[in-house]
Amino acid sequence: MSTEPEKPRMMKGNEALAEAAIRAGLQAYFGYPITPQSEILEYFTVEMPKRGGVALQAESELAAINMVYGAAAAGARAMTSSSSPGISLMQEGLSYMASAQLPCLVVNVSRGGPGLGTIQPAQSDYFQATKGGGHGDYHLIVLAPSTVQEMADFVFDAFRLAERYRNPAMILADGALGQMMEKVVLPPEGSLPRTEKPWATTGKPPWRERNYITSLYIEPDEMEGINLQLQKKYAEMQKEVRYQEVDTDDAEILVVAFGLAARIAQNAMEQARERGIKVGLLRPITLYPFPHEAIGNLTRNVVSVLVVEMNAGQMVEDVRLAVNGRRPVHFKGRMGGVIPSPEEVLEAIESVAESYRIPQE
Amino acid sequence: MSTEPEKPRMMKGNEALAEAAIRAGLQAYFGYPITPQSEILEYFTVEMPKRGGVALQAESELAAINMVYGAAAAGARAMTSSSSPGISLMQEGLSYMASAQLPCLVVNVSRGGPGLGTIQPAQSDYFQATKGGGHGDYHLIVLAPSTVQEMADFVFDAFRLAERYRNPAMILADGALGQMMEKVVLPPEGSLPRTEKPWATTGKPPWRERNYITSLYIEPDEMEGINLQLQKKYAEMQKEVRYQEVDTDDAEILVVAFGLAARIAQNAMEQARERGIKVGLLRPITLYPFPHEAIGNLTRNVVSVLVVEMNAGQMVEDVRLAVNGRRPVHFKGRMGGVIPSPEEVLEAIESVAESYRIPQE
Amino acid sequence: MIRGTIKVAEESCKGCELCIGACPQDSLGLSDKINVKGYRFVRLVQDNCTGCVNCALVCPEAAITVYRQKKTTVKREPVAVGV
Amino acid sequence: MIRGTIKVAEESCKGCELCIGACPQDSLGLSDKINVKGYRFVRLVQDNCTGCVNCALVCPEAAITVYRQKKTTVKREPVAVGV
Amino acid sequence: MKSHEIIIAGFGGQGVLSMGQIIAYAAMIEKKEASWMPSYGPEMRGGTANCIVIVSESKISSPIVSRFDSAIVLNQPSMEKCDSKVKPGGILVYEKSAILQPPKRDDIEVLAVPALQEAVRLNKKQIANMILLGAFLERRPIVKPETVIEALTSVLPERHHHLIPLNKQGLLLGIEFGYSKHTVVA
Amino acid sequence: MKSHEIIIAGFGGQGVLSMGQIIAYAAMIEKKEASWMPSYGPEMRGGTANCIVIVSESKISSPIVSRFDSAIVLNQPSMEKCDSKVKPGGILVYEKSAILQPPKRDDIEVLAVPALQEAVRLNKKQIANMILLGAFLERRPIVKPETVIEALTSVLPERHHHLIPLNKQGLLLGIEFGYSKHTVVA
Amino acid sequence: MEIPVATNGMEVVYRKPSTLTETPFHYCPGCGHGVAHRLLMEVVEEMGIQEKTIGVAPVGCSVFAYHYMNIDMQEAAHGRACAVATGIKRVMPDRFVFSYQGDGDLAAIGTGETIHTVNRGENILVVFINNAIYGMTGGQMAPTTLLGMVTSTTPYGREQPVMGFPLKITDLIAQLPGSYYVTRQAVHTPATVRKTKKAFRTAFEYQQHKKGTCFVEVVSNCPSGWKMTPVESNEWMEKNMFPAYPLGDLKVPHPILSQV
Amino acid sequence: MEIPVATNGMEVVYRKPSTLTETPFHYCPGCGHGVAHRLLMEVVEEMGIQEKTIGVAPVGCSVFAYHYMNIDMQEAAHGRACAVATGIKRVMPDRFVFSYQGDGDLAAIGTGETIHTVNRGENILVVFINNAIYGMTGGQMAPTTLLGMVTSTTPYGREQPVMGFPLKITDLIAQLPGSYYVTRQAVHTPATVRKTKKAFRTAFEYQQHKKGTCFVEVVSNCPSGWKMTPVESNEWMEKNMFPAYPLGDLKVPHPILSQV
Ligand SMILES: Cc1ncc(C[n+]2csc(CCOP(=O)(O)OP(=O)(O)O)c2C)c(N)n1
Ligand SMILES: Cc1ncc(C[n+]2csc(CCOP(=O)(O)OP(=O)(O)O)c2C)c(N)n1
Ligand code: SF4
Ligand code: SF4
Ligand code: SF4
Ligand code: SF4
Ligand code: SF4
Ligand code: SF4
Ligand SMILES: [Mg+2]
Ligand SMILES: [Mg+2]
Repeated sequence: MSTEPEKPRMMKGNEALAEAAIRAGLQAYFGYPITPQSEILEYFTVEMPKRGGVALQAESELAAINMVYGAAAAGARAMTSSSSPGISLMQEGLSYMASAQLPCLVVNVSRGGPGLGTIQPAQSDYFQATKGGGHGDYHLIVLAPSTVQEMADFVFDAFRLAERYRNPAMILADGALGQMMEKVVLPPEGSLPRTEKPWATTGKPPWRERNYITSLYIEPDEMEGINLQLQKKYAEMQKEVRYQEVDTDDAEILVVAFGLAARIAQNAMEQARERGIKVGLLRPITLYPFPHEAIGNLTRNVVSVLVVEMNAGQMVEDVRLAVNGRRPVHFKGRMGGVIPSPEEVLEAIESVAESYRIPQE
Repeated sequence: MSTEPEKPRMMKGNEALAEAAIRAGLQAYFGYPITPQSEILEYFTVEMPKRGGVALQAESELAAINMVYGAAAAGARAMTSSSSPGISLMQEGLSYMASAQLPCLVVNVSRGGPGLGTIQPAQSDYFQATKGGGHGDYHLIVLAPSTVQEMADFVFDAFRLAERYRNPAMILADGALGQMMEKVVLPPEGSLPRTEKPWATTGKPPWRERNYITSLYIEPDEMEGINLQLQKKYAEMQKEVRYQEVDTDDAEILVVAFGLAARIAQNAMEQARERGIKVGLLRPITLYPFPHEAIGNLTRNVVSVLVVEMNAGQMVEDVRLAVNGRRPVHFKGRMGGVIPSPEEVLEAIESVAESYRIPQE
Repeated sequence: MIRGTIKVAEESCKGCELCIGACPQDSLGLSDKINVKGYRFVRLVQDNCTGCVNCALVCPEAAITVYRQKKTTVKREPVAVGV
Repeated sequence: MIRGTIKVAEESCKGCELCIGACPQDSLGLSDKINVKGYRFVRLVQDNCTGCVNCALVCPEAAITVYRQKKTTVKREPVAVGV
Repeated sequence: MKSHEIIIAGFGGQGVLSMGQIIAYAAMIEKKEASWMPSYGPEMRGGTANCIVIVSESKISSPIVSRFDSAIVLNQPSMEKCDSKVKPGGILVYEKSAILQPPKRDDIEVLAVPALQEAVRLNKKQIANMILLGAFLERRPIVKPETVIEALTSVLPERHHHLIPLNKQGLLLGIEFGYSKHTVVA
Repeated sequence: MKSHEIIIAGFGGQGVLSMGQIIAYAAMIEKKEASWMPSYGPEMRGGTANCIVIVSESKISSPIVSRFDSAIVLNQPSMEKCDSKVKPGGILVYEKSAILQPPKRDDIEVLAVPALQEAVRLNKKQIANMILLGAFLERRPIVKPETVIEALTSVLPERHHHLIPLNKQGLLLGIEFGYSKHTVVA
Repeated sequence: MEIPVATNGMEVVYRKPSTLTETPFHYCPGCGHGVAHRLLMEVVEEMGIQEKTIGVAPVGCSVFAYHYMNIDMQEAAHGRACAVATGIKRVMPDRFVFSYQGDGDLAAIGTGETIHTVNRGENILVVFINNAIYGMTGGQMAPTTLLGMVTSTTPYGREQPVMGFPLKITDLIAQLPGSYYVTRQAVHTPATVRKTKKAFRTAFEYQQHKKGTCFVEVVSNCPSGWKMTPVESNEWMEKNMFPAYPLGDLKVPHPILSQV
Repeated sequence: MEIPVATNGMEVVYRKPSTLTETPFHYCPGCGHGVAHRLLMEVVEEMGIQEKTIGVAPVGCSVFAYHYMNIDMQEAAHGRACAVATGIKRVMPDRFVFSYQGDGDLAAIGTGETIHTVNRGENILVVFINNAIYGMTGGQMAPTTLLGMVTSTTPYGREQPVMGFPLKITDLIAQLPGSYYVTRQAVHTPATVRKTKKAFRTAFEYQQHKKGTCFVEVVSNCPSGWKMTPVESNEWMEKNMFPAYPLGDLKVPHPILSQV
């Protein structure tokens, strides 16, 4: 642990994320290979043995998430990563962890679906991540990076939030963010303090009652109690909402986009501004909690909203809920691993502008 | 096959559903025990051997859904059933089937979650069922019965729609509907004609190209093509939307509820009307496609909307999207297997009425 | 003959009768009374228990405590006996 | 010696050289040309092929068709030969 | 009677679930609406069992309710659970031999039926639940005794149909008992 | 230069991906923004490989684009894919020995570099890609040659650092070639 | 007849171990789960490792094991107890970790996790309660259900062409290089109870010495699922289960290796 | 030197079977998948069962098998090919059904489905391509990866305490009563190719006679994953893989039973 300030490096998103996790004090990683995120597992198998942590290639994603369950419930900082089909296999496990209130990190470097789909980047797991693809009323904390730098930084945020709220956190990235190299300044090792976990199953000493981790409450009243507790927690979490605003002050059209799509949208926005269309961008960073209020407030000042996603229209529902009918909400999406070009987003902006005849200066 | 009209019987919801499936020409059932729906599997193991169909207890829900995949892709009318945690395990398989466009029926006799939860009835798998708990942009056709009669009838509808649109269909019931006995008149055997399935993998005869079933389209453009096809199909499906309206003509408060909750809400509504509160009920029967338009239209005439669910508030999002800010939307929910009483729903209605000071005649 | 006796936690007993069959002395039988859980519980029916622990070994409810006359010579840990 | 020959589907060949090692006659070698996939494909380098099918058996691309002088006596199915 | 809500509770094996089914069937035969909802709690067999039966003139909303017009109770643990859930003015019928502590409520009708004793006396232990049912139906005539007999044909598997006369006997005994006690309102 | 978008494509093993990385590293050293995006298509090794490199003065939006300012092409299949994707006024640099059908576009600059031949002549096959890179950078000075040399230290694993002088030689050769051909605009 | 119980001059020679909580078991009368629980906890008490033991409960009748065992425990998803135990052991290698699983949990839905955990030689104890049925969900066929056996999903008796063969998973486990000690025991008689307890103890001792996976199958009854009285169920078990699942060690270390 | 190819007076003694499509394989040069594909399709051609054969492709390098095999096929989710094949076979018992799976697909994520399918004696052919690595995802450890073998997730060589032992799943399969014919073959020499084809044919014949599950393991190479030339990879395979996975039959029916 040198005290020199970190030099910027060129790193793949997947590797930056893995290295950041080690620096965030990760104790155990369990995962199964799947494109486009196998580098995460590979990075850990190289580094963890040297740095005193556990890296285990599980026999499946199902095994991996349940190993994370075991390790997390024993108090360790633990994580797994996968891509869309593998994340689907983890839904039961995630529901269990949410119910048992276990902090952990799950990374979805997602790809185009449904089914085996394609290995190209997509954002079509938004619903799964934010609404709960598993059964029951639960939510993951969901962070959506848009740069390699954020791939690294958000690992710290994810663990911090996960442990603060005793809730699984997800980083929802996409294949492009995982595979690409960009400049990154890695957060320093050891900068994320360990959390006290008095609930963890570490072996029952004589001076405390036994700890047990469960998600089974056979009496409906008790189970409702757990649910009320969860809902209360989710309500509290709303204060952790994070988003980025670009040029929203004078915006007449508000573009909402997350992750990679937000970068493309920003490029389009810049081009649109050059053409005199007053566009602003809101990029949700936490997808859950979702910046409902921020969007709600902003939309009071804009004429119209455009949501850009790499899917058939998922986050747009949350935006519509936030806007609540006050302004028209438009959608531009590409699917199945196709990344929209800034130009086509620009076109979408222009056609929105046109339909509301915003005078182009 | 007698020609006499069917006599009403007292049957458990699970058994009525299973018997109806056999009458609907089910060729293969694959399932794994889980409360509160094991009777479905048990019924088939008793009846299918006698009636020439396949009933196999799979080694897991994962195996079951993939057996359904195989059988459905070979052209058979096939189904599985489970309850919440088991359905979570099927999410990858469902995403595959949706992508490969395979018709089948999946029954979720759901229970309180998240996690192992409780075995009591709940509606907290609404998001999973309607938004797609698996990865990628896809939808299941989702039917929500509210009586034992509908448990039987909707099997026919589900297969009809599944085969018409080459899409998996789900019946989303709950433990109470599965376990309770009520009067049911079973639909006659053989009344659902077989669908031509020229795409099925039945062995390649010399006179046609080989058929193959896949969900892999490695080129993003191709995968987007598949997605466009799916989206087009979902758009077409909107015409299949079904719902029930009760006393909506003069309603000032519109209650929206599905399944068991709708029955309870109706009871509350009747009590409210006795007290002079003009309440109407809209019960979505298809949860996907969702009756957005019907709700949108109705809300023009009401003062306010109340959504009642046995969860923390899931369908209420779709109702809000339908209402789009025109009217306030309130929510009353119980969680974790607790069934709301008509009285507490009545209370919720009254408090909504009060806040808008609807004169009580 | 070594003298022993047993105590049955009557509210834990479920009347499964496994201890009855396991007792080499036929010392055990079901009571005519039922406990709050609705089970006829087990009790000694003869005064010939040797404290052999067989009944306790097979009891699924851990409902039986076994006592035995102290031997003055050998000392043993209470629980490890005979198992 | 039986006379045989082979034809290589040049665009299918990936130059893996497995056939070269499998040929008992050393009849095969890589061409200096490359096909559109960028591989140096295989061709006969000696005129001593016996049509033993070894090369075809090990070819992962099913790129080799083997011919053999007709025997006048025995008749056999074209494909089943030797396998 | 608009709607009548009954809970029947006891140990598994006491015929609790089938008593409920018989009422529901009989109601169906009488063209009433009926629902039957078993408890499917966590308890393994050997624990308690119960079912909720609702009989109504009109469509039944929730098949699960938490307050009942009537309760038929066959063991002590169930008594503790059901006792307080009977609506004021309702009835609680119970198996006398199984209950150590009878309920102390004075706003409901309480009827202790020595059904097991009667059944044992007749050397037909299995008709105890029919005796209870008869007594209950005499006090709350939700369905007619004739229809109950008819319903038995549907509930009992074919191979047990020879037991119908026996069950009928039990039912009548219960009715008689219920009638004779109709003044005993606790 | 606001932003420069490059695609480099060839067979796996030709050093396609590392060429891209070197440019990105060099850009970073020069405090520019850079992104490098490998293709991670379905093709197994032995198939084609490519990467997209973007170098920019300001933050880079999409790391994947479909039209390029420059293309460096190392085999025929890639030529067919890349050729049409170069923006008018852009440049296409290619390995001469690998290409049977040179592009016929007249709205872009086309530079055929006999890099392999030169490398073989020097008996150092592995520097072919540095020759290509040098030629390209001479025509499009996105990063400085000095920085490229510096970048090599980061891209090459320690055990290959002794190869840096060799790579430098290749780079310079390429620069020379690019310079000598700077009039040859197709 | 009421026999007076006088304990003066007597010492306790058997009592419920302190490592069991006061909560009464919810198991059906005569169910072997209770005995297995008690034995496991007796060993934990006797070895003095309560503080260092972490258990994993399955989904199955023993889902509530954590209500009874007075140690730190985790409730795993159905079939995943071995994966959960792996997660625990990897981050706390000095703890005694065990999973406790039924036949449905371990040998149906959890087959993959079971095999791979053992094949990795994960240094844990796997307790496998084989009652040839799904007790918790009401008596459906288990992977270990015998041919011809009637269950609620094999109403005509299990037939191989439809529902396959009984799966002798313990035999497979014994084949795997990662397993160190594999044994099949029962808990229905004083003698078998003694042996099973010994097996648990041996397994924990091997774990202490990091020998790899120890696997103890307990062939057990399910009076409710089998629809028998407890006494009948044990008789039926001896007659029908033991021939298919013979008791005894399937894999024991060479005497020299086993000097722990 | 250009050798002229004259075929007059000659007959074709080996050609690509008509049951393979025109689409060229996407496999790396020298990869055994191509040979295995061809042999399977030769058998289908020779037995004249193209019309009655339904194949199941896995997720793995052979995910696109349906582009090459000119028969009706289904692409299964990763690890679920055996379950999918079961679904097909149950509704079309007179069809020839096979699954074709890699070691990751069959022996890691699909372990449960594989074991249970075989244990049911599902009347299908399972083709298992064991190349001791995850080819498709770029060379990660497979369950069958040898101890000491370097892969992208065992960068220091596979060590048992971390990543467990190589899983000899075929040995387990042979133990199961549901398997009828279990054999381990290779496809790298003319002799092994002939034997493997024979094995496929035998398996299909047993299937015709409803004998239960036939399981053919093909020990194969992965030049890319192993980072070797094709020729080197075959040498390495003989030297390192065959001792761990010896070729030959693991289970053959009694001669009398095998009279199909
Ligand atoms: C994913 C999932 N599938 C199914 C179930 C339902 N379930 C609960 S326990 C159980 C099987 C119990 O059998 P076993 O493991 O043999 O334990 P036993 O009850 O016999 O001790 C099943 C299928 C579940 N809870 N979760
Ligand atoms: C659920 C899921 N997990 C992981 C993957 C990624 N994946 C694709 S192929 C594969 C393994 C391939 O290895 P193997 O089965 O040995 O086949 P090979 O490529 O070696 O022929 C994996 C892990 C996936 N597609 N789906
Ligand atoms: S201790 Fe022995 S003798 Fe005494 S009651 Fe128990 S089994 Fe019988
Ligand atoms: S073994 Fe235990 S539970 Fe069973 S009867 Fe005897 S004391 Fe009671
Ligand atoms: S057929 Fe035989 S002799 Fe002829 S080239 Fe092939 S391997 Fe050589
Ligand atoms: S074996 Fe086939 S692919 Fe390989 S070099 Fe020979 S002909 Fe070409
Ligand atoms: S159902 Fe069977 S396994 Fe479960 S507690 Fe009862 S007897 Fe034991
Ligand atoms: S990666 Fe390996 S298994 Fe896959 S095609 Fe290439 S050589 Fe074959
Ligand atoms: Mg069991
Ligand atoms: Mg492999």
